[in-house]
Amino acid sequence: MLIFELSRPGRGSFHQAPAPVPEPQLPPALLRALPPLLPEVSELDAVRHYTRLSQKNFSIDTQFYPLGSCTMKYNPRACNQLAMLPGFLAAHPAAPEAAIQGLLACLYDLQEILKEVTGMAAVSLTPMAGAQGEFAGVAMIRAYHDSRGDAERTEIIVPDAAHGTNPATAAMCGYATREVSTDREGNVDLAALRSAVGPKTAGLMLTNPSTLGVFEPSIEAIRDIVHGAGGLLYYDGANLNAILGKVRPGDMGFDVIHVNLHKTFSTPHGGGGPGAGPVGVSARLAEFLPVPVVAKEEGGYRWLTELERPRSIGRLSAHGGNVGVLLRAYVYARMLGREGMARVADYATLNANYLMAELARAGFELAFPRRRASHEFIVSLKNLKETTGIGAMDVAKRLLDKGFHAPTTYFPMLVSECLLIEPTETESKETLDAFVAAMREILEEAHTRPELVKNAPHTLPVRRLDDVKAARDLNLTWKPNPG
Amino acid sequence: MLIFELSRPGRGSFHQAPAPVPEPQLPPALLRALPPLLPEVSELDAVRHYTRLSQKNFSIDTQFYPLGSCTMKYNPRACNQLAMLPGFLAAHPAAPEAAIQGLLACLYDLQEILKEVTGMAAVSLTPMAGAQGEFAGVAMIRAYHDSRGDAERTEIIVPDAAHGTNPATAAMCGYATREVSTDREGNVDLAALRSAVGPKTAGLMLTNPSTLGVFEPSIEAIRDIVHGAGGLLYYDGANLNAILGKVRPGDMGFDVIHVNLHKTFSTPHGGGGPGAGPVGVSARLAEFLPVPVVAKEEGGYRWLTELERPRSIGRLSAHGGNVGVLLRAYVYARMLGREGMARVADYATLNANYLMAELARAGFELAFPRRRASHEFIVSLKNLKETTGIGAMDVAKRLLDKGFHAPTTYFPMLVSECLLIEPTETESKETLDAFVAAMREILEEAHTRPELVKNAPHTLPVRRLDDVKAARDLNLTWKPNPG
Amino acid sequence: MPFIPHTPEDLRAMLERIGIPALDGLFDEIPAGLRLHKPPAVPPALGEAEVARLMARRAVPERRTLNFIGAGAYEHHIPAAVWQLATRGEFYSAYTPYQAEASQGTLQVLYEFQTMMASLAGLDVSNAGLYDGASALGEALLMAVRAHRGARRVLMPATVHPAYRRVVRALVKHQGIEVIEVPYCTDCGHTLAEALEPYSKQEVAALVIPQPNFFGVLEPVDDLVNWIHARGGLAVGLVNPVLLGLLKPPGGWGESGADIAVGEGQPLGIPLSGGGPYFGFMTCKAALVRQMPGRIVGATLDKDGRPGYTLTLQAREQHIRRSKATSNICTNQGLMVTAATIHMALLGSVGLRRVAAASCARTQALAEKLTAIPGVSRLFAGPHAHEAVICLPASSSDVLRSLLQRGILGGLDLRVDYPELGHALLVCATETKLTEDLDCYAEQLQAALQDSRVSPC
Amino acid sequence: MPFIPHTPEDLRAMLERIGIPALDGLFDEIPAGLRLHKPPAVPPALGEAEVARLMARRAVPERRTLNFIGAGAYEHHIPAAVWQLATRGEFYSAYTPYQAEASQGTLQVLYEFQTMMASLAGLDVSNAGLYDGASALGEALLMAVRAHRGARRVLMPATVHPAYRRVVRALVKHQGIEVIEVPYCTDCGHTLAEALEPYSKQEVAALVIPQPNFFGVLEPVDDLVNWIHARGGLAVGLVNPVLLGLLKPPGGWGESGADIAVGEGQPLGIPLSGGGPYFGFMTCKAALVRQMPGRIVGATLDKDGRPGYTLTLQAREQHIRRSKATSNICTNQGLMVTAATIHMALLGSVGLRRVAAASCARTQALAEKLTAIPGVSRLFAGPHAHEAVICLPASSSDVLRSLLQRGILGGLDLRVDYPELGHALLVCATETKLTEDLDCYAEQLQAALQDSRVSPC
Ligand SMILES: Cc1ncc(COP(=O)(O)O)c(C=O)c1O
Ligand SMILES: Cc1ncc(COP(=O)(O)O)c(C=O)c1O
Repeated sequence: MLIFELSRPGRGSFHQAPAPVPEPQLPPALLRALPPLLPEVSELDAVRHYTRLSQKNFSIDTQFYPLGSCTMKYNPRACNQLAMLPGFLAAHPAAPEAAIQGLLACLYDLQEILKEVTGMAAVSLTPMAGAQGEFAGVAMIRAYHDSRGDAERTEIIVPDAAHGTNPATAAMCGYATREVSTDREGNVDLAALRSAVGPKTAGLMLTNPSTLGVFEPSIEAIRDIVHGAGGLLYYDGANLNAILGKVRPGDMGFDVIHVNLHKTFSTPHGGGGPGAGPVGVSARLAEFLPVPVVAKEEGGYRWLTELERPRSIGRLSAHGGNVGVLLRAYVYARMLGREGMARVADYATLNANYLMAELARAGFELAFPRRRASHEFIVSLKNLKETTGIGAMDVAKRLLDKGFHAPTTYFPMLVSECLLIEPTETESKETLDAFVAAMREILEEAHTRPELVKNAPHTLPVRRLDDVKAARDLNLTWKPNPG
Repeated sequence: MLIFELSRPGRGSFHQAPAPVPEPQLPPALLRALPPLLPEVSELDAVRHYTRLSQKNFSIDTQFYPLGSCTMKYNPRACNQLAMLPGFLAAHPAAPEAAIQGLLACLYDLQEILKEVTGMAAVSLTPMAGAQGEFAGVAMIRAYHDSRGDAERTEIIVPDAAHGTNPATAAMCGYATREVSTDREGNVDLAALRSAVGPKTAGLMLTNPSTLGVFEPSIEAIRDIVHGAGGLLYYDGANLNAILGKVRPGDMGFDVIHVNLHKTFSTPHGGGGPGAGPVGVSARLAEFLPVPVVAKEEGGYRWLTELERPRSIGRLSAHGGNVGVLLRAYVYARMLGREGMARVADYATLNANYLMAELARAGFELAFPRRRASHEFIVSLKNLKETTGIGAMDVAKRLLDKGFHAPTTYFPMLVSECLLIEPTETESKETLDAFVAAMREILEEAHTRPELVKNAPHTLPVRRLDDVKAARDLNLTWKPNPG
Repeated sequence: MPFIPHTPEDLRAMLERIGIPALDGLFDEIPAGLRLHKPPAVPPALGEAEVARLMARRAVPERRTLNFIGAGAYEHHIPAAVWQLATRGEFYSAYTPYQAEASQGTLQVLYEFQTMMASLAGLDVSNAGLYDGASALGEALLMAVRAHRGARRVLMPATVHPAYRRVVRALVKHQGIEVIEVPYCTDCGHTLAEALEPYSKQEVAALVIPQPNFFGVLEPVDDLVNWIHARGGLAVGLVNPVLLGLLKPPGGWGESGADIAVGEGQPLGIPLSGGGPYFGFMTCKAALVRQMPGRIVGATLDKDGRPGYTLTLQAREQHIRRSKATSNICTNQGLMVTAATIHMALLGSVGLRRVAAASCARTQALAEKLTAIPGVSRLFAGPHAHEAVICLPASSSDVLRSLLQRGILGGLDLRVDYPELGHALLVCATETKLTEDLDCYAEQLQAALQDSRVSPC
Repeated sequence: MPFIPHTPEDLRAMLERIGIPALDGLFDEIPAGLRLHKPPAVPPALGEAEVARLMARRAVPERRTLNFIGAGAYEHHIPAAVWQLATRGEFYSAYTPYQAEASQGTLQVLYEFQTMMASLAGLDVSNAGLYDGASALGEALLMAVRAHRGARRVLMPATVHPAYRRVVRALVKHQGIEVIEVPYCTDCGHTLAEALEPYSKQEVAALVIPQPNFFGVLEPVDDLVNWIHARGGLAVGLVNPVLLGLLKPPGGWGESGADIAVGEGQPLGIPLSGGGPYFGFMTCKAALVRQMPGRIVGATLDKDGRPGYTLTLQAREQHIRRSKATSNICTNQGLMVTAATIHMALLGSVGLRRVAAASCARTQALAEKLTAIPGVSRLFAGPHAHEAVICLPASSSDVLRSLLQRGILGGLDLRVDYPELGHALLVCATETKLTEDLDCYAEQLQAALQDSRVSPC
């Protein structure tokens, strides 16, 4: 049932709307003739409808969610409560700085914390998600080369295992993407990299640990190759959770980094956002950071904008980015504190390696059995698919029946029938053990009752959905009287 | 799974607790030796556990809840939000009045609103639920008689249809209860009442409209009989929703009334409370009201306590009652306003009479087919039980399967196999129609597939529970290692 | 129409099915002379935005204050998760779980609550909550009298919270129960066995034992329990549930333990909220369970043998037993109990103990800082928990007023209830108060005492 | 350990299964020289209570203020239900709904959102949201250029929000797109067809049409749409979604309607929150749907033929199409879109229209009251929506500073972005401002203008 189907003309109560006023003076020709299709429902209808809908979701608050590359860890409720204090919610983005010193103090402190944990010289908080952070980062790489009159550099190198946002970002910044391959152990193929770099190389975008769930051990060699060719190094910080407090991108030699606060700093995913993707840079790129950034001066905190930062790559959002998300991340960072930061990586990695070991024992094939897992690892169901016809998608759907969200499937594309599994540090051994037990059952079912797995899920609000039909018979909005 | 079963020694993170301090100076003999059985769980464990548990409940926000006598109507979310503003939550009950003028203003205004809608001369907000309001009311009746040296009056009269709290309250106030019977049309048997009253009569407790869902048309005669015998009239305001803005207990001649704010004023039931049961009285009882009450004076608002009210029946709670509930009711009352008050009764009564008519059409037997329903009405399944073996409990459980909460069953005890049905004004015609359709289906099933109904529910987290075992093999607390 | 979904079309269709022409007809059984013909004289309706504006203005205290009042309602940290979970619609808008199968969420929470409270109190069983601490004490005494089946006399130390004593009196007085007040030792601030001696030859149903008592002083609970047990009465503990994380539980007092323990649940995650809603709790020995008032949840099995929870022993309650019920209580404080259960789950026993210890330590530190001010002294030198009584060299009400102007709620004035103590304040600092807060109080008190408007005694 | 559930026993057992002696071994593939050997120099951990105290202090504005700034972020009433529902764990802590069967809640909400937005804009389809209004405009222009397959030139009126223009420039500049700024008429405050003439012979991919524009002035949208269509470009509407309750939707502009409409979603139930998170929306004609960036939800059927919802047209997106994707956007602003959907459901079309009308009426009343003050005048006399430009007889920054001290955020200073307008303020009053608030502003402005610290021009 859609909210529109609950609607009845004349049902709205309007106690959420202001009392009618004398009509403002507006030219009739510019006014709307027909009302928009918004439902007319009672407040109870709406509350009941959306409460019931919410119950149809899986979420961290209700299920284990081992989605590789997404870092679905517990979102502390304090972060939500404190970011939603009336004093923060009421702050207008164009309010004079004098009126919002407390808010600015939080943002400034967060900048400092991110500088410290990434090892970068300067940070801007404005990008509104990882991909926008990438955009800012690559735009800064471009601004750097431009500033040196180096206009030849037209290529961004990305490993073939990279997240789709990396090449898409390169394209948005006007670069061609050049892929380098991965070797059998999941590392960047150094020979391929050496032959890829050259005077056209603007930079390399690297995720480390990579999206294959392994740490790139030749990171120093890679850095030297890229820097040697005059390129810059971009760190896709989506996987920072794996190394928080253990090793810093700045120390590895990266020039630019973005951090997904909705991953490592545990701001909620919200069913698809909002996130935040602050960028950090080495000193030579600091002047190019997107504006605004927060400065601390004698008289207090203030925004630095285009006026003070003429070489900035500019502005990525109308205001200061996803401030409410930044406040959540700040609260989280303060609760973790000095000691807590490194524990994140310790236990995220412990959980991943334990789960990897247990799934291997349960008979699952690892993509990189000789490697240490980082915070995530890959199981390949290639052989299972060949012997039983049951692939990654089937196992994923069957897991839903057993009360677990599915791992990431079919990414990275490099490993066929892959499950990218990231348990995160906030899950307990009991939960991991229960997940292993469910995976064992499914393996058993794949051999004994394959139809059960192929037709999963069976216990959710809907059975498997027809994606092909969705794309073919596009139905993107509800229409009254479809008949 | 109980929260205790999730517990592991050493799991608690303590970021909710203060840092350890040097132990306070306390005699070791007065200290605890063994820790209490509180779980040691992570915050995620707790959030996931209680979120999942909540999903096992029916509630207004998810289901239609036609519980007669309980008035399960929509609880506006604004009431919750505004009562939980930090400024209200932080108010200490013993704070100087100067520091909490805004809070006191709300309480004072609510007193005035209740005076007006009940037609009583004075109100005290302190009783913490309907039953405590009844206690206050009967205690005031007693104080009144005592104040006149009238010590003979030892009986409270209640109709046999009365709610259990009525006789229980009379007993707590040291009175014997005398029941009067109900006639075939659901009215108080006037002859029986006449013969019951006398010099022992302290008062009569009446619910009007009664718990049988009908308005007592001889209310004026009843008043005269009771007053004539020197007794006072108590109005059980649990059903005030039916007459809000239509007729006032004060105008009917009642001396005392309690109002369930968690019914008529839509404060949430919260899975069993908190409620609030303010009492209103006619002028001659005003001095006996429980303390504190809020007064408005030159300098502002202030509490009147035992000191200013020496003849008060006293104090029913350590502080001023369920203040947060009172704030919710106040917000609700202000949103309804003058016009909204009477509409409550209009539409609550409309819904009840419509549902009654439709269920009669569907083949259900009404307990009082010749009467107008008030805000609720009774269906009797006596004949169904005789012909099919399916009784009120079975129909109730089967309704749960169909996504509706059951009506009140087996109360009032007067009507056998009864369903007391109260739809409230906040439910739409569509919802009522869907309920009727479900009832039709069950009637059909009772004849064609009686086992389905007898064994209901089938779709809930548990099947029908064994109440007898619960009472016989008492298990009131979880114990580690029950083996 | 706020909260009423009926369209004009619905109204017409429904009236037609009922068979009356207009809404008015629905009320034709009400005597015409009684019907109102104009709307009640209450303020006109406000939209949500308007009422939000009004309430936001009223919620703001005149100024931000540091609160050092305890006296039965305590400012503790409440984890954000507690109320975000408790106000979920499925908890918030559910009814009492009479339909057990549709209420397993609330029922399991209550069963967990009972387990936690029984264990905290060191007793066998717990009910699912009562209105508040004061009325719970009243119910406990009624219960003790029922259980005793003889005496209708109970002993109530004067060290019990004065408001609780008033509530008890209001609740029990109609049942011919005599509440005898037992004086305390004005040196040590607690009840002495000697004070009980006058009643040692009388039939006494129960002795109330507050731990800590209203002054924050620890009572000699072992002696008191033994005293009443020796005389055939019941020992009724009145305890602070947070402090039970640290203090000996009532079930362990004396040779055979208190029989009933009750208290105010507010410190377990309930906001101060101007005095309510809070909740009372009650725990007791197994033998007394059928005398207990209030709801009780039991574990049982469903038709398929799966575990589940249901309200049980309902034959004690008013809806079944009517005038013979153990109490008239019906709706109680379910949502508060839900919040408290989540609160205890988040703190655990170590966390609860830390809150208790930190609160006691803070108040002890506060007392030291305040009594370092010339003229300020402590009454009752013995061990105390997280409240303390200090004595001022000036009018306590003047000092409190001056402190309020300085942004400090300086404690509870004991003048009305304990005039014998002179200019005494009951002060409290919980774990929420930092050292800087204590220093701030001390500084401001010193300043207040120099304030010309404060009259020295 | 905050948020880490491992007991020492767990740690031991897990290390054993992994086959390493200590946690350190997990990091043995990281080059030793890079490993950190001490914790990062960030502040030590705070408990929840401590951080709550810190944030409560920082959240308090220096004083309560009445806000008359709009300029792209608007203070509207938000029903309490909106955020109580949106922050339910099942919405708040869910991931992007890639596993459709386990995400029907979020997916249906998004489908409802798309329906509402498409209808509000009078266009065929909507995506499920973008970052914010400014970046949505940037994406719309990239989309228009892709769709045009020829021109890489777009026209941008100077009446578009200055920050939006900056964002657009930052987003499109690397793709060789030329953004030409079109001057406005300084008398009427909007774009004139004459101003477009210089480009009428050039290939233009798109014209941006803000309605209302940054000054609150209504643009001649019909003429502008017709102009660009006549030249083979796309019309990109930039609209305020609340005002669409009242104003002609982009799909109805001119002879054939705007092709794309985007805007800032914040006015639909999103708190001001210092500037974010908000969300952008994008609607367009059906023919353009495959050029749209961002997520799109489609209705489909499950195996049993039951209706359900799923992300669709994913081949546009970066995770499939990589460098050929319509945008790099991945995570966007899902929860904000959920809140906005609930907000619109609670208001309905009548409610939304009332908010729009009241906001316009309030601002018109405000402009009248302010311009009644000697020396204060209105710029741009034509019809305006809920913003207006007023001109002051004194330094606008001095006046704003003086107003702030009087508890009033008096509007946005236009000096930096529109120096040609003199001492101009952009002021806004939404439906949240009562007549008394407008009077208060007028009084305080009068006082501020007399303030000695305010320098007259
Ligand atoms: C490795 C990697 N890079 C980049 C991103 C993009 O981040 P966002 O979704 O916040 O734009 C993601 C997350 O989806 C990711 O996993
Ligand atoms: C008719 C009637 N009287 C009294 C009560 C008692 O009210 P409460 O449950 O608030 O104590 C109720 C409600 O349960 C009731 O329905």
